Amino acid sequence: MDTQIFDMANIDIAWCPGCGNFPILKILKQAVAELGIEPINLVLVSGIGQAAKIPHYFKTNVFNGLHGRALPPATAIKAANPALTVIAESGDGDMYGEGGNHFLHTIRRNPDITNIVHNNMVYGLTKGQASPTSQKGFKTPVQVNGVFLEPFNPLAVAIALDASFVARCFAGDAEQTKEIIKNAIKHKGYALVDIFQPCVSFNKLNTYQWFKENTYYLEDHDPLDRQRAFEKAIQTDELPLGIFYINPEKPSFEENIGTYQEKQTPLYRREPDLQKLCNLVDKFKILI
Amino acid sequence: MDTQIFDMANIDIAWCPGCGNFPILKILKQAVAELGIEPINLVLVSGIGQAAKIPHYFKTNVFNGLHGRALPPATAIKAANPALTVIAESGDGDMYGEGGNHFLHTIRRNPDITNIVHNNMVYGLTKGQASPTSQKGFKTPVQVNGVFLEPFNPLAVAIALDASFVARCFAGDAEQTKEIIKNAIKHKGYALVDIFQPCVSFNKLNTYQWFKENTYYLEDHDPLDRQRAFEKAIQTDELPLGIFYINPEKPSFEENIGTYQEKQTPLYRREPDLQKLCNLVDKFKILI
Amino acid sequence: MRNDLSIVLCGQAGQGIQTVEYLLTRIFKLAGYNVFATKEYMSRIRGGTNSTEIRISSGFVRASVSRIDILIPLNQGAVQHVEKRISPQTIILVDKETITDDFDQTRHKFIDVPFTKTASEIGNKIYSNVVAVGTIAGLFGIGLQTASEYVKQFFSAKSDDVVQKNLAAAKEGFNLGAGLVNSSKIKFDIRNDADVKNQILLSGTEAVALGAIAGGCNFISAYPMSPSTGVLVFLARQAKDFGIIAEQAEDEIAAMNMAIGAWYAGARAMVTTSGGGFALMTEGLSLAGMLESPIVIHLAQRPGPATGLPTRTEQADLELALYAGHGEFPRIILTPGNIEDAFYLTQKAFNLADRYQIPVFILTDQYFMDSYYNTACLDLSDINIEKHIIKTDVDYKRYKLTANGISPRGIPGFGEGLVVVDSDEHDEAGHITEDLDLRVEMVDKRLKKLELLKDETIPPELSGPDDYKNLVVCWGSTYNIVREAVKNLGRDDIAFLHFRQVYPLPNETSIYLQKAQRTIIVENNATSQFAKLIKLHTGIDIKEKILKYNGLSFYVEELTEKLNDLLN
Amino acid sequence: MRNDLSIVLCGQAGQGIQTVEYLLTRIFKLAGYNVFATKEYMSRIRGGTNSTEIRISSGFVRASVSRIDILIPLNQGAVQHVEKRISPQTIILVDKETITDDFDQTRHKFIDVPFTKTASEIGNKIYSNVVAVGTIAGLFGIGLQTASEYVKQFFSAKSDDVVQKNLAAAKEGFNLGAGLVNSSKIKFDIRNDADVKNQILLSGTEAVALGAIAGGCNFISAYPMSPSTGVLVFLARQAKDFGIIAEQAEDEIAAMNMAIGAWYAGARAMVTTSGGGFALMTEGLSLAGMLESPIVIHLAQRPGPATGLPTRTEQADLELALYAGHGEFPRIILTPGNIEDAFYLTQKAFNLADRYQIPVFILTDQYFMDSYYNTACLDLSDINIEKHIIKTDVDYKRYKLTANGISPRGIPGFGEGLVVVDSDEHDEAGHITEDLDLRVEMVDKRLKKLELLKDETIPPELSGPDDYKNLVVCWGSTYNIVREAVKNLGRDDIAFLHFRQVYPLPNETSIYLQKAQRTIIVENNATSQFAKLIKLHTGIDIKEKILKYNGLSFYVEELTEKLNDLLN
Ligand SMILES: Cc1ncc(C[n+]2csc(CCOP(=O)(O)OP(=O)(O)O)c2C)c(N)n1
Ligand SMILES: Cc1ncc(C[n+]2csc(CCOP(=O)(O)OP(=O)(O)O)c2C)c(N)n1
Ligand code: SF4
Ligand code: SF4
Ligand SMILES: [Mg+2]
Ligand SMILES: [Mg+2]
Repeated sequence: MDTQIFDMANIDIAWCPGCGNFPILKILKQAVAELGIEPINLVLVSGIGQAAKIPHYFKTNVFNGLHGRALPPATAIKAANPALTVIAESGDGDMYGEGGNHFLHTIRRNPDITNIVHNNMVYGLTKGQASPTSQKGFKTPVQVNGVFLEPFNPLAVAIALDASFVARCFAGDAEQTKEIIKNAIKHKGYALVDIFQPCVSFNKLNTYQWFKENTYYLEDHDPLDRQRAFEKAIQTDELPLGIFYINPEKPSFEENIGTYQEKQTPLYRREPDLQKLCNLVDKFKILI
Repeated sequence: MDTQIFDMANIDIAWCPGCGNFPILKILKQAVAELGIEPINLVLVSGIGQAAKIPHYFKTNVFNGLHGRALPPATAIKAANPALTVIAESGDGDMYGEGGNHFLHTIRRNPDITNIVHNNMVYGLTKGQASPTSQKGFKTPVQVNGVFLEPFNPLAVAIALDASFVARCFAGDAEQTKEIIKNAIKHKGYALVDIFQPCVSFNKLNTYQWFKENTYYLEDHDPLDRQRAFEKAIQTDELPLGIFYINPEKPSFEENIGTYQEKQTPLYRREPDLQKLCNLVDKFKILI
Repeated sequence: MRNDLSIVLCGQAGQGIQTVEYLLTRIFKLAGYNVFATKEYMSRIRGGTNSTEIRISSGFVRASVSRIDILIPLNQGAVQHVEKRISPQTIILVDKETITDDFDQTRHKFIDVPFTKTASEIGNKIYSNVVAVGTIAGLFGIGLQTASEYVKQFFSAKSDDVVQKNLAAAKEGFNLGAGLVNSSKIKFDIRNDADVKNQILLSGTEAVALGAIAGGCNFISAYPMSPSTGVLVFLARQAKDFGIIAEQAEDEIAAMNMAIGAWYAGARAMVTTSGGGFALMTEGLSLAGMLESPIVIHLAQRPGPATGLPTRTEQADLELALYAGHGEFPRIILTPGNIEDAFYLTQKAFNLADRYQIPVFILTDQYFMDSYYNTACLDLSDINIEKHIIKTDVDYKRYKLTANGISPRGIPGFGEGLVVVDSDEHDEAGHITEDLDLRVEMVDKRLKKLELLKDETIPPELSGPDDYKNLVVCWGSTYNIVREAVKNLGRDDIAFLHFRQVYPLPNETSIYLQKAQRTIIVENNATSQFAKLIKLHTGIDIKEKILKYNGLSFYVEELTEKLNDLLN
Repeated sequence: MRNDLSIVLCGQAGQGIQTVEYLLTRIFKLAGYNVFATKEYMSRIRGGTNSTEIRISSGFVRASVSRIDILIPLNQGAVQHVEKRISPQTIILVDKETITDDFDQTRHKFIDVPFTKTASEIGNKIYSNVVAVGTIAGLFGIGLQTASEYVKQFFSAKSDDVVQKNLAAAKEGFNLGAGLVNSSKIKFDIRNDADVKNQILLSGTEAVALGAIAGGCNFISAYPMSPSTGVLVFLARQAKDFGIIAEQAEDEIAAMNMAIGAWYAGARAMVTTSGGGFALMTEGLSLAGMLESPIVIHLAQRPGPATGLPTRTEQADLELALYAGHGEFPRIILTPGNIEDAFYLTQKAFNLADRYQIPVFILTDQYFMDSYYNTACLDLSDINIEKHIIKTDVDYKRYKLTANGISPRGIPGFGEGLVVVDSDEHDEAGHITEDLDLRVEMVDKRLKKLELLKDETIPPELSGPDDYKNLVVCWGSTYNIVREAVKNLGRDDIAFLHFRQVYPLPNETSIYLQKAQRTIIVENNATSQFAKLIKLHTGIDIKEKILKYNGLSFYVEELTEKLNDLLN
């Protein structure tokens, strides 16, 4: 499929020139195009932030909700209509800060959605405060003496919760990132893709250069080995990229809820059975 | 110190006979008494739930806040007056469900507080719905077909975030639990103590008996070994008890903020320097 | 000889009051008596002291009285717990063997009934509850037949031995009761009414949940919180039969945002919560306002602030429901006054939410959720589930500017169009905009819908003479209490006006109020929030207020007396 | 020859408008001109089109005008962006080399000024901003001295070469400006005033933050959110000097609960946020109500619902602040009208919160936060930090029932007593209770404080003749705009009434309103929320409304005209 099908006509993109969000936008379009997903069958769900603006530059169905709250609606959308491909996408502050609790429990729920996080290690839209993933020592207008909190480790946490797909990539590497995203989308169940994304305006520490120099791709790594995946996830001297962990066994949320065991019909095509309701009401006569 | 100093005069305890909260109450009193902590220098912070009622049966300073919100005030109380011993205590639903985001970020902040979680794997006060730690298959009035979500693994998550002290114990074993709690309180920095607590009214699955049969104490385990700690934390066939992980290196939040570098005086004894304020205001004349 | 009786069971949590209540109410109903029951209880699972009130009568009974005709204390301190409600006429059936507080025989009418002994003789103390049930049945001369049959059904799941023992217990109890009657220690005769047998016995919780199903609800996301949890539990139990997704969220924020997402994808979703949980949903409420998403919110009130009194009742979150959410957007607030309302209004809520693409509240409270009575079977014949979603075409615009402010609502995957919704201010296509003129159009669009709503309000219900001089105003759960209290006054110059929709305030309101020489408002809160709403929208200032905020709803006598004091 | 001038810089985000604005306003002030500046900008970091307005005058200027006397467009489309505000008199200093839109010379007065060329000659395009600064200075015949000195200071951190280049740029620009004057293409003479030099230039953000420090604030927990973040940033920068703990929380819920915990332990804490973030704090607000905890909330409004227009302004969260939080408890809402207010009211907020143990709001908005002007240096002489905490004795009870409802507030570790606070309904000692009579006493205790507050409100400020026939009512950030607009009307029958405290509504309100034959309310929202509050508390229904809700505050001329239309 031609990626242009996802292009929006004459729009003004609100990102800074050189922002790592541009390559991600391009890569994502390619990934879904190559998977042959039609715009009308795709839903991009996002929160608020620079990353979270991505759906506005993407010709498809969009649910751009609240800051930090992309995962709950994404889960519900998939549950209400499993035929849709659902991607929940936002920044690191949105997903790991404001949205941290949903991150934990969505992993536990394991809906068949893809969770893409633009990890620029900073709050971009609000002008450069530290995000949960900001590196120690990173100075900002609020963290005037530099960040001293332990950076949030999304991969390690996801693996700790036995997430069904856990990967990390770098916006600077289109090819590998595209492949990882395609795998994530194809994967049945919750898939986390944390993407290192340079913020040229507010993060002068973690630049394209920095990411190039401080990352490497996992090699002969067995993604089924949770223990090893964790070991890699907590490595900080150098930051591994690739698919860290896969748990292929897990049934998805949509499978577990049972709503679709008998029929696949999405909720909007279903009518409540009023006869059943009558019978149910009648039970309140007999009262057992 | 005599534990009776913490006893409340003629109170009606709202827990069910046989509840695992009773031993925890007793153990906690002994622990703080043995550490010689005065009631006036101790603050019990809790949320809402059966476990969270514990401060009302404990003669000391109490901040019984909102469901899921014990950690933020506990952090602030310690920061405002580091001379106080602060314990944040609640149930599994409170700390890992409603309060999940604070759990993550309090670990990152590493305030010198002790976080005790009464883990009965159920929502007790609201009459028996699943909690984040409920075991798969556990049937409840809401989870009518049994829980299918992956149980939340607080220890693995804490270790993933490099928490500075991570332990688990069992309310049925007073001695060891008391020692672990004492170590947690003595530890400088955030200390998680997850306590298996039988709920005799709503959790017929995870009973005293069940916990006895399904737990064992870590032996010749090196708590400095994070990798191994994780391995133990994700073990599910049998559930290890003891101190899983310690990171002795980390400075506490109170140390990091710098407020107490020059003087230890708690905030309530400090007066703002109005002269400095005058000078600051004057800067708005010169304007550089 | 009175034909309206109030029986109160009082004991510890977990002592089996519920079983006795359950059996008695059902047996009474099967025997053709009108039944009403409600309870007050502590926020704990075992111990403490709780009480359940059961009223039976030849005519409809639907409100709580303080009067106790028969008291069955099940633990020490039970009598003291309801002391204020006991009169010299109150018959206290007490098992002296188990309850050893020394009672003041001069002040109270105690009759010693050996529930426990009888039970023990049958084989186990635990049967004493059923003995008590039998005793009451005996007192009312309900055919032992009926009672036994029901007890049998009730325990049918249990072993045969247990069933037999319970039947024996019922029988022995029955004889005890009959004995009391013969020894004419007690005498009642309450006419019964064959129709009642075929009526349904429904609680506020059940009515809201059934209404939701009738409204086509197929998605509920919620976080447990008293007194709202029952609705989630009910729908979870019915999930399989009605294809409902019932998900317990990690917190109320998730619950609200899930429900909005579900509507976006074509589901009919609701949340159920109480004050503190709703506070956490208010950002999401504002999101619904901006997305123009339908959402049905069941808000079951309890006393605040903060955790307050978790298992008690209050009507103090009206203003919260009215003004929650940042920014400006329309909403509807429905406040059922009786069980039937709860069903039909909840059903309607889904249609309203879908038609106007706005939040619709069902505002109840603990008293309402936990009360139940017999009523004619619900009429489902003209239940109509309006679905207001359209099949989109290629150039579909979610926020098309229209004359009345309502844009046809499409959903993703249904039609050729793309459905774009955005929490930022947006253009007609749904994409983020900073066009400030468009901003104004979008604000006007959203607020326009409020005008439509004002023309379609559910009028308040006036009961009493049209030429009333005095008017009692109330809303929500106090309906039946006010009704009975006003009836007790036995005056022909007084009527009462009940609001089952408080917002938008029905246009008829001022007409009704202006007709009255005196208006008295009755509210279960401390600051008379509804009076403020009325003043704001009609300019009429209701000065006479009867307010209660101790955590309990009004008792009929209490309200009657207060009204009397004001009116005489 | 007018002596009040409006200069507008318009360009992309990140193009250096801020630098030009910063330099110009400071230089003008140092040169003794009264200065006012404000900005409107998009929610993005680079690109788009933003504009900054700088007014200079011989007298005080403190409000935004639409009129543009001098426009400096810095990018394509800039002129179009402010099209509506341009008149034939507007002088557009445009660098035709960089800005190539074809302008309609007939409609606009363009003067080509080679900013870029000049800069390039000095060595780099980037100096063009400073060239522009110099040009303006030249136009006003500000001593090159002053300008250069300041430019020097400004770049002092940079390398000597950079400093020199910038000085050269300023000089060249100055000559360009002077040239324009000599060639009498342009002529202004605006008297300047020596006093201004020694005044301070302060923004709403800075005033709130300084007020907090003056209030003894030593703890701020917040989550970034425009337009409230500036206060956190300011206090974080001052944290070391003033021993303030400034913590960025993981979310607003944590921020609020931290702040309440901090007060419990004896700190003086505040939160700063905007609508959506505040919505998340509302459960915590109710907690403060129940714990009777002091808390200062800076709520900087922006247009909603939901994300709305993040960088724009609105006054639509008044009702949210008024009714947020479940259950019933008192609060105070302060709404600064000018920079001085912002300082003194925020200072006072901490004392009020501590004395009454309640939430106190400082309600501002984006327009207010981002506007600044010169004003006499703040008077700190009678700043008084009231600490209302007591040393506890052994049998201390946190919620001792007292005549006025206020219980002496102890803190843990200070004294012999234990401090117990509880979100459940509690007894005097602070422990959970289900005593329903005590519940009533506690509700009354909390609400009693509202009566105290009513006797200590900050009266509204009346400006204009005492014998006014027409009264304009406003609140918060519109103060200076209304003031200038009313002045422009030049009528002796009109006055305006500004509220710096909106809740509890000052008692004087009705007296002022009753005196007026006509009352007009001015609000930056769509539903006139303050008029509703006034109606509710005074019964007076203000029918004439001037409302604006496109995301911008009022322009003086716009408001003048609207008032004129209404009055004539
Ligand atoms: C409830 C709420 N709090 C705060 C904000 C303000 N806000 C908008 S985006 C953002 C963070 C942006 O950081 P991130 O999520 O990492 O996205 P980025 O801009 O870096 O791509 C914040 C705090 C908001 N919109 N809503
Ligand atoms: C915001 C909010 N949501 C929900 C509740 C209702 N609630 C009270 S306790 C509780 C959970 C109790 O479970 P847990 O935290 O595990 O404590 P336990 O009773 O099991 O000791 C809930 C959901 C509440 N009080 N506040
Ligand atoms: S601020 Fe950073 S993240 Fe945002 S658009 Fe600019 S470069 Fe990208
Ligand atoms: S319900 Fe469970 S947790 Fe609560 S008191 Fe009873 S036994 Fe303990
Ligand atoms: Mg980011
Ligand atoms: Mg629990």
